[in-house]
This record gives sequence, structure tokens and C-alpha cells, in this order.
Amino acid sequence: MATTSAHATAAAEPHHEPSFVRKYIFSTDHKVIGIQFLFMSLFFLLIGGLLAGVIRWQLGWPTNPDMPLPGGGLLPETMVNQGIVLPEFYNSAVTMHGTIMIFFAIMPLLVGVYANYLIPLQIGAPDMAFPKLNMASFWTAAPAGVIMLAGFFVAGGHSGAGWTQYPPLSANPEFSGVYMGQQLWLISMIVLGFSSLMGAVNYVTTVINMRAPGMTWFRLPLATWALFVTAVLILLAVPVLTGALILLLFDQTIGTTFFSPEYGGEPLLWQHLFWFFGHPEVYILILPAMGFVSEIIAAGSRKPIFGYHAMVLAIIAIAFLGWGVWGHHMFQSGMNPTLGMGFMATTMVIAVPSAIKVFNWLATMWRGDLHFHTPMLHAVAFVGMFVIGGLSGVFVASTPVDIFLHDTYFVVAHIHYVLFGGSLFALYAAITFWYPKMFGRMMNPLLGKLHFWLTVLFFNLTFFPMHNLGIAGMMRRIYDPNQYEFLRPMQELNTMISIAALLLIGTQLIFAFNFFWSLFRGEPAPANPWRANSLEWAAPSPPPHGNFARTPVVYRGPYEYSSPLSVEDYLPQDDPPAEGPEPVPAPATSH
Amino acid sequence: MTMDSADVAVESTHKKPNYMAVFVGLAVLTLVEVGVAFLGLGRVTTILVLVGLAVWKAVLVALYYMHLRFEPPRLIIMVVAPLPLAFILVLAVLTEF
Amino acid sequence: MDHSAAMTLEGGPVEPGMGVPNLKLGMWVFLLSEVMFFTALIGSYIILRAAQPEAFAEPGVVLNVPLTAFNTFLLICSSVTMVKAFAAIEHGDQKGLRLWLLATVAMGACFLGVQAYEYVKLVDHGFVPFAAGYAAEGGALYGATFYTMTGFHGAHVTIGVLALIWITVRAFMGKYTRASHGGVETMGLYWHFVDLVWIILFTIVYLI
Amino acid sequence: MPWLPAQVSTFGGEIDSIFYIILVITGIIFLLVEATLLWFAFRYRHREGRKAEHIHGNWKVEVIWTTIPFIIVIALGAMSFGPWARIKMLGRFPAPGLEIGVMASQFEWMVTYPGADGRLGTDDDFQRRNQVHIPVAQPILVHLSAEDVIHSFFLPHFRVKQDAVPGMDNQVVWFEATEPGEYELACAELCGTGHTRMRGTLVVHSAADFETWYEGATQTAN
Ligand code: HEA
Ligand code: HEA
Ligand code: CUA
Ligand SMILES: [Cu+2]
Repeated sequence: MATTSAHATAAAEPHHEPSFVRKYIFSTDHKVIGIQFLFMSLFFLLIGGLLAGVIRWQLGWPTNPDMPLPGGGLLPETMVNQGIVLPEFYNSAVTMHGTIMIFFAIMPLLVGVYANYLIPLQIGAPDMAFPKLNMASFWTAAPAGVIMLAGFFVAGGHSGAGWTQYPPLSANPEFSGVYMGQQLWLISMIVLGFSSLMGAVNYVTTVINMRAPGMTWFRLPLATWALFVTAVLILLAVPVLTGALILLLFDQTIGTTFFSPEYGGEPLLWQHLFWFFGHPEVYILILPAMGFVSEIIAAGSRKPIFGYHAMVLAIIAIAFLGWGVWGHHMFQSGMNPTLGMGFMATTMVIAVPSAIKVFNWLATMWRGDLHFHTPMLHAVAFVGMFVIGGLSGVFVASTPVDIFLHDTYFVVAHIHYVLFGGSLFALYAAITFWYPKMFGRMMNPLLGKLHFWLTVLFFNLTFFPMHNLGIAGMMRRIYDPNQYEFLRPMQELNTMISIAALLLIGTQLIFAFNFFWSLFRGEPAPANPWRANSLEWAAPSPPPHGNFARTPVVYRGPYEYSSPLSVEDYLPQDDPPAEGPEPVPAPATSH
Repeated sequence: MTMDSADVAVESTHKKPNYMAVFVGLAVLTLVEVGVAFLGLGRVTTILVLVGLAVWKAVLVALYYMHLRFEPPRLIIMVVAPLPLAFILVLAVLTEF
Repeated sequence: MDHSAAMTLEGGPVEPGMGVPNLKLGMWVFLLSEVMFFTALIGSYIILRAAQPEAFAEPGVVLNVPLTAFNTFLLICSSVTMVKAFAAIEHGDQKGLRLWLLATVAMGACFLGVQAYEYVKLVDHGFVPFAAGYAAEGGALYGATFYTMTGFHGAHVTIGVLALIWITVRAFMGKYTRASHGGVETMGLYWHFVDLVWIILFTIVYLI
Repeated sequence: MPWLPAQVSTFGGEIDSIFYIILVITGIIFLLVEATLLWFAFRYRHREGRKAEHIHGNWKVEVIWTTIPFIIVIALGAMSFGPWARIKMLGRFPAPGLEIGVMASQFEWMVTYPGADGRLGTDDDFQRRNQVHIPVAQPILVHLSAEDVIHSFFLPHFRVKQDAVPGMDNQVVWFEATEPGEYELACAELCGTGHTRMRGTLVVHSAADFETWYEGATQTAN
């Protein structure tokens, strides 16, 4: 093992103890920033989960005075009246559940946390290319979150136009009754876009320019590959959203009419711009997850990842094809149906690289030596559930079938299988996997497994039946399905789903407890608890400022598990080869 | 790790382009553009010619002022990579209207 | 730390990195995202114009083309002075660097001045971004797209001028040398990009 | 478990059969993948003395498992083209037996029927709020529009869904009922606070019934 020395600094500056503020609040250390993002996005995950609770409460017992919303009394009467969720608040709850989960929970968890934390460690760099910019990225995201939350407290309530914000509903307060909330939503998203952008510039530059000697492109761990490609997607997709948001904000505030038809604006233009960003966005939300899962399945199987090059190519193919499919969200929107055909074709094709990834994960497990620790459980469950979400995507990709399934709960089921079954399960895997590295303590494995099994159970009980609701025609974003006769027979199932969902939300408290309890009481973690190969495990847990005592030198790919060359069943990337010429170590510093 | 350390990297020793010549080219092209716009060549021709001239100017700026001509090929590839995306977006949506 | 030291590992030379300094690479990466940002704005304009041709006026009817042609010329001049400043410091010519930078700042500021004058004149003619009170030829979309595109370009110029002032101050403090002038080069990339966007905008918005 | 609502339009059957084909294909893939996953998880779980095999991959199998899904998805796409074109492409619409206008607004459907002259847009047109009446076995052409925000014209039993976009006046939908009866018209696009109650009724009459209703309606309209 290369480095476990106690005081380590590869940075050129003399080491002096920084003040508390510099160390934990305005820190430029990529690890501290990653952890800041972690706490922030877990907080938002909780908020998003609570909003899901509101949604499910209403749908389980619609407008039922005998089942007042627990805690509803704490909310103002413009949201919840005598325990009954009002339709305005329901729309805000759905909108904000989607917005918060996607932009303030999952995206920062995947990218803000792990691109920051992992990239420098996995490529053997002391920090990001632009540490100050990195700090600015977090300190832009945090105010964006505050602005977003502020929307709940202004007169008129928060935006209720769905996370997709289709104008004219979102453009004109006359139609929605929402004034300030809508504007705060837009401003917050613009600010958040800047944060993402600063992050992305940093990640791309860092991966290109700061790799340790020997860390060639095809020796990068798949997590870093995925995060790199994700950063490129963010870089190119987010500015398009920012542009569109600005136009919408002008429509809202100064009376332009880009998207409002009275003066010639085009509502569909928004949808094109939004989904041109939006579809790459959903791959932003899955690619890092796929990267983490690749790391964890390889380490958990004690086997090299099957088809490393194919995996890399698949990541690139998904990212590339992802730009040409946005219209599949607009098949029924009034978009030219011929264009729809083209989008159907590209959408179908994009299933192929995902197939490659799924089969390679399976092949990695084949003839392995599977250790089912908590991260591995989550990673394997990811594969199982991402497949369900992906396959339901194929239904809606078929234009005629989408005529019926569009904007029904079938799509809601699809979303949650890819985003919860996919991204969030991968995140639970990642959090439990890298927790020892981040905090120097192990999470409790028993609680971890309990959380895992209950989550798998309740997750599937909640979301699998939603496919049926959609197939039976239940629309999304409706406050009270019982208004429709053909939906009334489904109330029982809806109630069942709600009970499962509430149990699911409750189960997450086990995770929260485990997370905080282990911070203080967890067993101290060794440098490499999972006996994994990539460079982050060569640094101490937690790694000091500057990460490595000496710039690591990389001799091989990241997945040399059970190699015949080693006695152990793993072979770290920086372990010098037993024989052959001793490579020249890099100069620790050039000036 | 400081950013300045990178500055030390030795500049590649390429021949300096004639910046003034590029400038004159840009100025002349601008004049031609304004002329073409009011020549009354017909809508489609005018648009094609003007777009062609604008792209020509943009390429001049990128190649010489931004030194793209003298950068490593991988940087050039990286830089032109997003352009197809821009085209896909605009062209696909244009078929709509 | 410097990773540029050539290494020989397992036979072949292994040198990660683009061969371009971080700062410059970072600027290029950032400019890629700017391309997509302006794509959203300019693309919207193209699409709206194709969808509602009657909402837009012929070139020269509302907008003052000669004035803006002059402004375009100013920006082109500022690009050449910028690149001259860079060429100067590449040869260690401090005086040249300072003078050319000052010239660039001056012309950038002039560009903004002319744009402000143009806006005032246009608003006087009832060419405003919002639908209420729009009184010029074409329709409200014309004003909205015009001000959004040129406005965001103007914002980029403003940021550029402020950054240039900072660079100029540093130049007068003697912070750039023949060996180390990444700041000037990176600033130049941004400035030329802003010029490049204007070249496209001028053609599409004023001439077509 | 809730399932597809009864199907009463001429093209609904086509949509359903594509749905079932995809269901069978993805169902098989689903079972195979999940079964393999569980089998591997069980078969290769850690046991004392087990060592994983050091296998890096195999390009041959990569090609196989790239090609097969590719062929499947292309087939699914190809299968979907025809029905999509028949249902949504203007040029392929059948000659209408009845043309009506539907204007969506917050939160109602205003249905315009041609008067005695059988043409829309003339003085004798008459309107019904949230009530669509149509004859069975006749292609119906609906001119969709929206007044304020986007709504979506959703007839679950007919497998019809089309957004009504304000400012777009050329939206048309067609369908043909195979069964008389009373069905529901839903709004499928979030359109504001009242989205949930933007419900209409669609009554499919037998040919004779429709004549009677139409007579009556034109009488009261004038
Ligand atoms: C992480 C996020 C994520 C991911 C990865 C995906 C992946 C996919 N999505 Fe999904 N999607 C969303 C998030 C995501 N989606 C969201 C949030 C929405 C709703 C937005 C809204 O309106 O609010 C949405 C909506 C959505 C729609 C619009 C539905 C509608 O509104 O009518 C469509 C339509 O084509 C679609 C398709 C697909 C397809 C084809 C994939 C493919 O990439 C899936 C590929 C994967 C597989 C197919 C499984 C693995 C493969 C195999 C096991 C091999 C064998 C398979 C075959 C041969 C088929 N998605
Ligand atoms: C990643 C994204 C994500 C996640 C995780 C979820 C999670 C859940 N969602 Fe979903 N949902 C969306 C994204 C997501 N959702 C989107 C994009 C939409 C569309 C919005 C729109 O239409 O505009 C949507 C819409 C949506 C609807 C449709 C509403 C409608 O159309 O009317 C429903 C209804 O049941 C629903 C339910 C749920 C439930 C019960 C959960 C549960 O799984 C929630 C479980 C709870 C948690 C995951 C939180 C627990 C976390 C903690 C306790 C953290 C603790 C840790 C520490 C503090 C250390 N969601
Ligand atoms: Cu109208 Cu929803
Ligand atoms: Cu999509």
C-alpha cells in the first residue's frame, strides 16, 4: 500500500491550521465541499419525502375529513384547511416534490457530493483544478435552496405548474393564481444553474488535466468516467435551461410574451427548450448512479468489471444519444407527428447502451465471490429495479402506446423506478460505500440491512401498482381521482399504495438514524474497508487536506480483483508491480 | 496547487499570425455584409450569403484571435463538439413551424 | 504540483492532461456552455421568427443598421487590440501590453455606450420589450427577442470590461511577464468569444 | 388489479395490441434478467474458499447482447410507425362523418356542433358545455383549441389523447366509436387548480338516436 502516513500534504503551501470557518464553512477542500453538499441534499431529500407524504395522504384518503393530514394544523389555512389538503397546495406539493427531489436532492447528491468528493481522490489529485470556484459552487447552491424554500411562505403559495413548468400556466399569474412563488421558483433555478455550471467546469477541467501519472483514460474508475461525462452533459444542457428560464421569468415579470400566445408567443417552444435540457438531465441523474454501482458490484463480486471498455462506450453512447430524444416527452403535445416518429426511433435506440450496461453488471457477478454488504445489496437492487424502470420507458417510447399512457400514473411509475429504484438506490449504495472514507467510521451493518430490505419491500409495494393505475388510465397530477367515474374503483388500490408509501417514508428514518448515529458511534474505519482498488482507498480515512502524502503513481486499471498476479483478491491501482523496472515517481512539487 | 504554475508551461512556438490582416479581413467582411443586406438579392439568397459571411468571420476570430489553429487537436475537437447539438435543437424545432 | 513530467510506465509514455494550462482549459470549457446558452436565446429568436414572420420588421426599418455597423467595427477593433496586448506580453513588452489593454477597455466601454444610446432611441420610438405599449413596426415578439439577445450580449461585454479593467490594473502592477501571462490569454479568449457572438447576432438580428 | 379500460374505438385495438406485444417482450426480458440476477446472487454468494474468476470480458458476447436488443427495439419502433401515422397524421385522416370543435378553458370543455348546414364556423353552430354527442361508426373530426393554458383532450376508452394548446388553431383529432354508450372525457394536462374536475361526458349514440338528439339540439339552439 502506498500511503497511510499521518500528516500528508502534497500542496506546496506550508501547512498551518486553518480557522473553523475556513475549515468547515468557507473551505476550498473538495472533500469538505462534498460533505457540505451531502448534508444540504439529505435535508432536501427529507423535505421532498415529506411532500411525497402530503401527496400520498391526499390520494389515499382524498378530501376525507376523518383522515386529517397529520401535522396539517401547523400549515397555514391557505394550504391545509381543517386537515384537508387544498387543491392549490396539492399542485404546489407535486411541483415542489418533483423539483426538490430532482434538482435539490438527487442531482446534488450524485454530482455535488460525489463528483466533488471522488474525482480528485480517484484520479490521484490533491484537489480540484479551481478550488475557490468549487467553494463558490456550493455557496451558490445553498442560497438557491433557500430561495426555493422561501416560495412556500409567500402570498399566493408556491409554484403549482409541475416541475416541467409548462407555460402559459407558469407564465401568467392570471391562470395559476401564483405570483411570487412562481418567480422565486424561476430565480432559484437560475441561481442553481450557475452553481451546476461552476461545478461542471471544475470537474471537466480536473479530470482532463489533473490525473496522476499513469492514470490514462482507460484506467479511470467507471465512477469517474460517469461523473466526467455527466459534467459534460451538465455543461451543455443546463445553459439551455437557464436561457429558457430567463425568457419565462421575463414573461412573468416584465410582460414579454415568448411563450404566451396572445402576442404571438409559442408555448411549445418552452417544451422544446425544457426537454432539450430535460432529457439529458435524466441521464445526468442516472449516469453517476451507474458509475457508482459499477464500482460497488466489482468490489462486492471480487471480480473485474466485465467489459470495462464496453461500459465506457455505453456511458458515452447514452450521453451522446440522449441529445436526440427530447421529443418523446412531447408526442401528444401538438408537435409535428412526423418529428415524433424520428424521436421514437432515437428513443428506442437509446435502450441499447443501457442494455449493454445491465448485461455487463450481470456478467460481473457471474462466477464472482459475492459479498453482500449493505452497499452491494443496494447496488444489486439497483440493477433489478432500473431494469423495470427502463423497460417501462420502452412502452412510452412507442408513440401509439404513449397516446394512452402519456400523463398517466404509468409515467409516474416509470419515473420512480428509474429515479428511486435507480438513482436513489445507487445513492444509498454510494453513501454506505464511501461513508467510511468520508467520516472515518463504519455505518452500522445491521441497521443498514434492515433499512435495505424494508425499503425494497415498501418501494415495490408503492410503485409497482402505479403501473396498473396508469394502464387503467389514471391521470397524473390530479388532486382527487374520484371525480371520475372510471377511476373510482381504484381508490382501494390508491389507499394501499399510500399506506406502503408512508411506511416507505418511515423506513428512511432508519437510514437517517444510522447515518447520524454512526457519525459518532460507528466503528472506526480502516483506510480500505472494502478491499477495493481505486486510489481513494489508498488515502487514509478520512483523507487529510491534500489527499495523498505523495502523488500516487498508477500502474493498472481499477478492477484487478482476484488477479492471479496477487495473493490477495485485490490489487490496488498504485501498488508497484512486483518485478520489472521501477517507474520514476513524479516530482512531488515543481516549485 | 496554484493555477499560476500552469502559466509557466512553455508556449508552443508557432508562427504568429498576422493579426492586422485578420482585422482588415473582418472589417471588410462586415462592410460586405451590410452591403449584401440592402442589395435586394431576394430573401433566401440574402440569408444564405449573410450567414455564410458571418460564419466566415466567426471562424476567423476563433482560429486566429482565439488561437484555435495552434492548439492541440483534442482541444479543437472538444471545442467544436457542442456545435452539432446547437444545430439539432434549432433545426428540429424549425421543422415544427 | 506539475503532472507534465513525462513518465515511462509499462513501456509507453504516459502523460495525462490536455497539454493546456488549467486556467485556459477551464475558460474553453466554460465557453462551451456559453455556446449552449446563446443557442437557447438565438435559437428561440430564429424559431419565433420563422413561426411568426409578420411580428418582425425588415432590416433597417426599426433598427439603426449604420450605427450598429459602426459598433460592430468597434468590437472588432477591440478584439485586435486585445490580441495585440497578448502578442506584446508574449514578447515581454510591458508598455505594449498596457497600452493595448487600455485601448481594449476604452473600445469595450464605447461599445456599451453606443448600445445604451441605441436603446434609448429605440425606446423613444416605442420599440420596447413588453407587449403593453409596443408601438414600433412588427410585433411585441420583435422587441422581446431583440432586447433579450442584445441585452445578454451587453451583459457579457459589461462583465468583460470589468474583468479587463482588473487585468489592466494588474498589468500596470507588473504582474504579467513573458513567461507567465495566462490571465491575459484567458481574458482574451473570453473577449474574443463575446466578439464572435456579436458577429452572429449582428448578422441575424440586424441584417436578416 | 386495475387494467386497460374497455376499448370502444376503431384504432384502440391496434394500440392495445402493440401494448400487449411490448408487454410480452419486455415481460420476457424482465423475467430473464431478474431470474439471472437472483440466480447469480444465490449461486455465487460468498462461501469459504471461493475465489472469483479473473475475467475481464469478452467482445463476442458484447456484440451479441448489443445486437439482439438493437433488433428488438428497432422492430418495436417499426411496428409503431403505421398506427401512429394512421392515428395522428393529418394526411391519413379518414373523411369525417361529423366535425365538431372543442375549446378547452379553465376548467371546462366547450363543444361546438355544426348547425343544420353541417359546417363549422357558420351562424347556425350551437354549443354544449362538457357534453360531446357523436354517432357510432362515423369518423369524428375534432378541431381542438384552448383559450388560456394547455389542456389535454383525453378519452380513455377511445385511446385518444391530444394536448390543446392556446395559440395553435390547427390541432385536429379523429376517432371512430364502435359501441354506443356514455363515456368520460378527461383533462390530462395540469391546467391549474381545477384540473382535477375538468371532466366532460361523451355520449355515443346509435345512428338513429343521434339524428333525434341532433334534431332536438338544433331546434333548441335556434
Ligand atoms: C433517471 C431518470 C430516467 C431514465 C434513466 C430514463 C430512461 C428512459 N426513459 Fe424516461 N423519464 C424520466 C426519467 C428517466 N427516464 C422522467 C423523470 C420522466 C417524466 C418527466 C415528466 O413528464 O415529469 C420520463 C419520461 C419518459 C417518457 C415520456 C413519457 C410521457 O410523458 O408520455 C419517455 C418516452 O419515451 C421515456 C422513455 C425512456 C426510455 C426509453 C429510457 C431508456 O433510457 C431506458 C433504457 C433501459 C432499459 C430498456 C432497461 C435495460 C435494458 C435491458 C434489460 C435490455 C433489453 C431491453 C430491450 C430490448 C427493450 N421516459
Ligand atoms: C428522485 C426523485 C424522486 C423521489 C425519490 C421520489 C419519491 C417519492 N415520490 Fe415522487 N416524483 C418525482 C420524483 C421523485 N419522487 C417527480 C419528478 C415527480 C413528478 C412531479 C410533477 O408531476 O411535476 C413525482 C411525482 C410523484 C407522484 C405523482 C403526483 C401526481 O402526479 O399527482 C407521487 C404520487 O404518489 C409521488 C410519490 C412519491 C413517493 C411516495 C416517494 C417516496 O419514495 C418518498 C420516500 C422518502 C424519501 C426518499 C425521503 C427520505 C429521506 C430521508 C428521511 C433523508 C434522511 C437522511 C438524512 C437527513 C441523513 N411522486
Ligand atoms: Cu384542463 Cu387539466
Ligand atoms: Cu426523456
